[in-house]
Amino acid sequence: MSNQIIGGPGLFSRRDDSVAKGEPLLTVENVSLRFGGVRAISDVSFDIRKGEVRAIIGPNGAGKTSMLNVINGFYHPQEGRISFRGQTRRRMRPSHAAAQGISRTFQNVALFKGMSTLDNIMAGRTLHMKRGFFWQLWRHGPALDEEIRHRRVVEEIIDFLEIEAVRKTPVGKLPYGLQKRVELGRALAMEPDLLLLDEPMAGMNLEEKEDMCRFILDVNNAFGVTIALIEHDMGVVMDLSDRVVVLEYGRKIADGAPDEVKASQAVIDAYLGVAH
Amino acid sequence: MLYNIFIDPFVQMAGAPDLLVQALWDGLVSGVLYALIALGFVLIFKASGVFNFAQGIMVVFAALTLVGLYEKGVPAYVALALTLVVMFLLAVAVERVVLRPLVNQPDIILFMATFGLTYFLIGFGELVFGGNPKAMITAQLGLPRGVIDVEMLGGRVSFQKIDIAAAVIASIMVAALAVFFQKTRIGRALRAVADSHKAALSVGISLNQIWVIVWFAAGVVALAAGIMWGARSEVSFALEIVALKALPVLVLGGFTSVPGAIVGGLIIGVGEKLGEFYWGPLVGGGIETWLAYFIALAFLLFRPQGLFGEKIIERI
Amino acid sequence: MLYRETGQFKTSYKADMAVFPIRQDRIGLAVILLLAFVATPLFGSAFLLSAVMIPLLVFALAALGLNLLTGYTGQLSLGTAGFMGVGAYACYKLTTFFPEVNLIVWILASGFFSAAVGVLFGLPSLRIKGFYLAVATLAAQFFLQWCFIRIPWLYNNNVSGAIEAPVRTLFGMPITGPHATPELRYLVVLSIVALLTWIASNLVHGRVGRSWMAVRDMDIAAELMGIRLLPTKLLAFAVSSFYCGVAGALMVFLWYGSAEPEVFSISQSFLILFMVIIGGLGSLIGSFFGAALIYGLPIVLKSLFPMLGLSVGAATIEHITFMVVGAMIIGFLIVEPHGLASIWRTIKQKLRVWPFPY
Amino acid sequence: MSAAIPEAENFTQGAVQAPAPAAAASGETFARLLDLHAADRGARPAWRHKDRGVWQTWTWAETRRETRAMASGLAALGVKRGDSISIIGFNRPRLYWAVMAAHALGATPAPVYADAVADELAFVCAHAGARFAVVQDQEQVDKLLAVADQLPELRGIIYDEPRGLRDYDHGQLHDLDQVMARGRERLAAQGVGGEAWLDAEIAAGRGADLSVILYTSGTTGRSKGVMISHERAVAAARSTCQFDRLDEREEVLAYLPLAWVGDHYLTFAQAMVAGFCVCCPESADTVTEDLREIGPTYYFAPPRVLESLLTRITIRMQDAGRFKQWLYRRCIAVARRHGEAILEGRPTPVAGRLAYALGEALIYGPLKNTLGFSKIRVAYTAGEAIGPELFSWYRSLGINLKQLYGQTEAFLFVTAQPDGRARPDTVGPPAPGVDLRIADDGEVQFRSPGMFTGYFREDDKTREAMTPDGWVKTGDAGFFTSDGDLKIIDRAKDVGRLAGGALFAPKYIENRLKFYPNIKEVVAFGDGRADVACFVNIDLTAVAAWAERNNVVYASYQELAAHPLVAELLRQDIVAANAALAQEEAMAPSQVRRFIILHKELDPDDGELTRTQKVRRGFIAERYAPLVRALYDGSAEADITTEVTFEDGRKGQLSARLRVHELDGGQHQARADQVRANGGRP
Repeated sequence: MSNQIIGGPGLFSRRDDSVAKGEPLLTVENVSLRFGGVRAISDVSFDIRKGEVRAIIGPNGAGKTSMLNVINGFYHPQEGRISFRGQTRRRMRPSHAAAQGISRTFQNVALFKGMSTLDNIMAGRTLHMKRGFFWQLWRHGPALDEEIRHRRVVEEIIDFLEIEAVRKTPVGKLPYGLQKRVELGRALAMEPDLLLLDEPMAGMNLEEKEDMCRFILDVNNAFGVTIALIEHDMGVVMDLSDRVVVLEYGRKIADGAPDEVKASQAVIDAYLGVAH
Repeated sequence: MLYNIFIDPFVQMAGAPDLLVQALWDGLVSGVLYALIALGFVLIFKASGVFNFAQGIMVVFAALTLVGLYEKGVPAYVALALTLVVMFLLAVAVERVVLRPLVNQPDIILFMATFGLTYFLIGFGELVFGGNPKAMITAQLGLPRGVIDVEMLGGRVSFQKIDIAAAVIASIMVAALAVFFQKTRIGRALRAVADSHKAALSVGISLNQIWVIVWFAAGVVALAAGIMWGARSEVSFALEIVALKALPVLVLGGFTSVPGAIVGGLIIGVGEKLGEFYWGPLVGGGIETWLAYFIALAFLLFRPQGLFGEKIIERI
Repeated sequence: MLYRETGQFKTSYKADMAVFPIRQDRIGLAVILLLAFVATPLFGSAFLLSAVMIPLLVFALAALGLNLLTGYTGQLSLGTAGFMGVGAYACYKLTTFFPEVNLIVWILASGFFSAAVGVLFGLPSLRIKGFYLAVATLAAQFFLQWCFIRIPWLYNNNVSGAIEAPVRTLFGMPITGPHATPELRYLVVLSIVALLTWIASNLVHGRVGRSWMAVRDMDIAAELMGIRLLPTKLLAFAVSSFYCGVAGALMVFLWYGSAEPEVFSISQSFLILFMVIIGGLGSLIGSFFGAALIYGLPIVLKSLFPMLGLSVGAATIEHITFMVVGAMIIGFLIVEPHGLASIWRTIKQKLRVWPFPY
Repeated sequence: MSAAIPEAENFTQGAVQAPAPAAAASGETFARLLDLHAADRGARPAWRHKDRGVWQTWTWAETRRETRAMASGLAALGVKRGDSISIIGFNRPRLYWAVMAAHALGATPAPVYADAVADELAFVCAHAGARFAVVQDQEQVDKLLAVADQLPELRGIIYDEPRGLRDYDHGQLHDLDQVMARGRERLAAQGVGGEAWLDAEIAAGRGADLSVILYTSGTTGRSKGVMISHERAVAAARSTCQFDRLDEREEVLAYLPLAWVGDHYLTFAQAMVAGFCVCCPESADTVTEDLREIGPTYYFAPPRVLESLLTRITIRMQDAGRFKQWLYRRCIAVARRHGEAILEGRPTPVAGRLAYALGEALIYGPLKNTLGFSKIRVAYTAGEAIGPELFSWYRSLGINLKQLYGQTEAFLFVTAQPDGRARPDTVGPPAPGVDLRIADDGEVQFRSPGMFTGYFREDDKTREAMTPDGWVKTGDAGFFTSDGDLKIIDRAKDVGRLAGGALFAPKYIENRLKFYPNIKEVVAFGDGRADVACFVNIDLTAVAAWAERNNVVYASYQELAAHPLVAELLRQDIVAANAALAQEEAMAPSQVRRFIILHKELDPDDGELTRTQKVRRGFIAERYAPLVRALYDGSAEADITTEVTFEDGRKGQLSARLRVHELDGGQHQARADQVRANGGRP
């Protein structure tokens, strides 16, 4: 079993099956978000089905990132409802969203610069670590055993993402492409049910993009993680995603399978409208 | 107990309005000084993004230099001029030795550097002029002294002339700064820097020059504050602590707003005076030392961006 | 160069996650401990022990505490001395109430009082950050110092307004008061500092430390990963203040012997902050370096002038020290913003890859 | 990773089953050796693999258990005595265990180079008649599936890393984990596949059975399957283990292609005989660190590895501070003077010893430590001639580096240098038990304990390779030096004559040139020609570093190679080399007169090099015919268009106009004199 894929026992044992594959895992209903006078999102509704790869696209400033922020509770919409695994909520703290199984990566890498690759991904396990403060004081014994249990999982992820060579390197020293990969690893370490990727391939060269695509697909079908991603590279979006929702100026202008969306006049206008 | 806290003080205020006025006035005056110190912070923070912890010391240092020079037999006005020169040299030195090498370092690092500056100035000042408190040369500088007593509200309220002078000078200074910022080329450059460094260069002034200028300006403000303060109490490094009061002032006013600094200063000044005067006795007095920070703290919890700062939207 | 890592491979995660994975480091540590626990008390002069080592350790402990908060969790604090004071006064009250309980118990217990106070003043850290937070800690600093002056109960209404360390014994030997031998005092301080340092290293190398650093490096990301900010920050405040509290208690009872409120003034807070900065934010060993430098420097200067045959007044030396410390802080920030610890790391790295430059 | 791999602390877990009585057997087999080790040193580490961040370790007992599980599982899939099994992948314990499992069942493993392109793979597997293939990962599976139609005999593919394979059709595809799980069940049960059954299978093994089919790298034409029998393999390995006093305490790093005889010999055969521990690196790009962590006691590296290592060291040292550089130079100088003498226990002045000791503390020790060489007791290099400078550089640091001359047909060892008498220019006396003779045409011929039993399914070729009286032709030309060491000059068939009648040994010349760090590859021409001319590949690492220091700007390999200054750089090297050649009567006429710097690196993917990086001269000669012509028709430059294969297998056209560089006679005559002045060293 020395080469057990991630997804076997150990990792993702926590997978929640309250929602069947293909059922909506997360639904966004008539969400509107304002900053002072500025309308970032107005009355957007869509859903993300369990096990799918859902792309959110749109010109710059269309409110894509804001939408992710709303989904994982970092922004609180003024109107509208969001239900995840059937539980409806109006506002919740990001940490709760995380606890419920929503994890994400960021448009411009948000790693913990002061830590090594390993520690960054270990930090992603925090949610699953139970040993209390007083065990931590002692470290040796139960706390360390727990650390080791989680280290195993993390090593699976490191192996999966092929970043063995930089395991102990401070992430600050890593090239951009690798940092993105580490960040994905950190998000995976949370064993999410829903994984939000904010422009996972921004600023990557072709090769890195191909790798990242492979990883995303593997994550999706090897562990059945539902993925919602924002991406500018249309080619990538069309290859990766099962369904696409298109935003423009905070409004939803299209929603459906990649080809439908590509065909939609509104989308074409939107993209011709802005230089891309 | 509750009565003592929530009712009694106000009864007192109503009972003896003259005392209230007196307290208010005293508060306003120290407020003016806080404002002057805070002003120095704001100038520097606006232009170079440096949170200048040394501002308080610069106040003392300026005053000390002035008095020190005078004691060494330099005529008052010459001493004043010389002090200005010293402050300018200080500004240049700071730019050369501290800011230039540390450019592009994280704010916290620059903040720490100004700590270092503080220590250095303390040591230096005391080494040159001795550590023991000095009296400010108010008369020699032709500043008014004595008291104006006004009969009002069934009591006598006394206004120190020097305090009035302080208020006047302070307001002149603020006005001057306002003009400087609005009208002059350099002033515009400074404001440009606050937004973006490139903008400043486009105005045709190098960043380093700008730093020197603001630090000098801050130095001048400091000197003014120093004189006022020295005139009221005495010139010694005990002032350093008082200078820390600028922090709550800035919190109230926001780090980049000149009017904020003034309003904040006055609020803090008045606030702590009233607090000391009416509530202090309940807990044995001396609450001036910390009341300002608590006021600021309380304020922060409701308006983290300060009085005049605009709402912060966190982005990721 | 001194390192010989070839063949030191890890066959278990336990070994791989050890705090000192390299054998040569373990040996070095053992040597240092030996020197500290055996050689120093045996051969150290009374002056060295009570005027150099004890203060150094006390400051190191305080710096370590502050480092946990500022260096590891990124929460700037200017109230260190205040929290140290809480520890000192708590210990004083406790040991005067219950003289029969061993002082060491109370010294450690007093840490919990300052921890509690620390948490209280840490509460605002949820909403406010950076310089703004400094205000909160300044509030603590001044308020607490005010309490030490204005609440006579704290110093049992001594006319002097100071607290005096009563004579307490350990195994029948006095560890406080005039008759306490420097060796014993030193050993007690050393043991406590060593213990707490070990615990601190346990914390920072585990889950707790990681969440602290996560909050420091990128609090938003940390929160989105399920690290709850408030509890994490408060924990940091608690632990940090605990350390400062114990340091305060040690300072009064095993070093000064007695203390006025002045001891816990804002300038003390700054001093410790400098130790942390110069030592290196986010480094345990750095705290020791910083303490050694900032506290050691004046001693060196004091002894330096006579050596140079200059007769200089104590005051002057005081002033010069101020200048030097100030200049040094600026110098360090320019040369190595990450402090002595980082220099230490660089040296170590150079030794490991010797003769190669990288 | 859980159950299978114990953490270090519970090394000794697991009872050691008593092995089947070896008496029953005739001749030694590796399968029985495994049983013996499990019995004798069951608790000692046998295999390590840096996996999941730590060195997972298996004791001999555990290795035996794992292997038996695999064997029984494979048997369940239908592996039978006499089957051959392809083994494809990088160095992974479980691939080596597959070899052992095959042995247990009396099947024959036929390892294949992991980086072989699909059709090479197809040829080897088909030729070996593999019925099963145990492969590392998706990459190999894909390659096999791509050529499945050419492999009618292939019944099943067993993969080690399931990553990315879950959606494949598992009709013929098996996960090694499941295979082994199945095996464990069967072992637990009675009857076929049970412990007893397996012991019987092992006992049934004969020493004369095939232990492995090793495919030659095929310097010329298609590669051939060299058959090695158990008893001969064991005999060869045993004799060499005694020769170097290798025992169970050795640690070795398995980082060379496991299909190559060298790796199979050192990390499998010798390990199985001596019972020492073999460590597999985490991945290709961590080998350097892994080497450093493990610190092998017994090490093998082809000259090119040592060469690129030294180049890297030199480059890194150039970035060091002035003092360090000075110290480094001084210490290395001292080592040059006394190092080898001290290593070989020859008398050395006390001052020299002291200086050396100092150097050891300051430079050699740390250097060996950072390279991971601190614990090396015996190190070999072979496969190519090694530069004298290079060779003695390593030895002077106190690394006991020696040369051996070997062949797949001999199961490696033909000659080997004993401790204390290693020479850079010879390959030492015959290895223990090896008979050696030089034929009239100068070809080296041998008879050895490990001698192959023939080429698989190619008796005619076998006959070609052997003399009627049973000696093996090496195909190499060489002669014995006065002190009885063998000296190889070239492939026998490549040794030609210049038009002038002088001897022309291309490889010899090429190696001479390759000793210069700036030169990566050389192809020399001259057979039947008036004089010698050659193609040159620049060494990118070295030349790029040089370019940086002399701020020569370039956008591509091609551009750098074409740069006039680079040409000048190489010219100087070649002039120096000529000067050295001029020293030797036999070689003086073959000084290089003209050279062309090739615009691309010679590449195995283009068939220009063999998998073991040997130049295929004939192939190159016709591929670059226009250039060869240009070398001799006096033209100043020539155009060339070649097809190249990119990393991802796509093909493309690459064309360039290359200059022909002349070397005038006078100049290097002068150099030659100067060289003679400074004692023959270039």
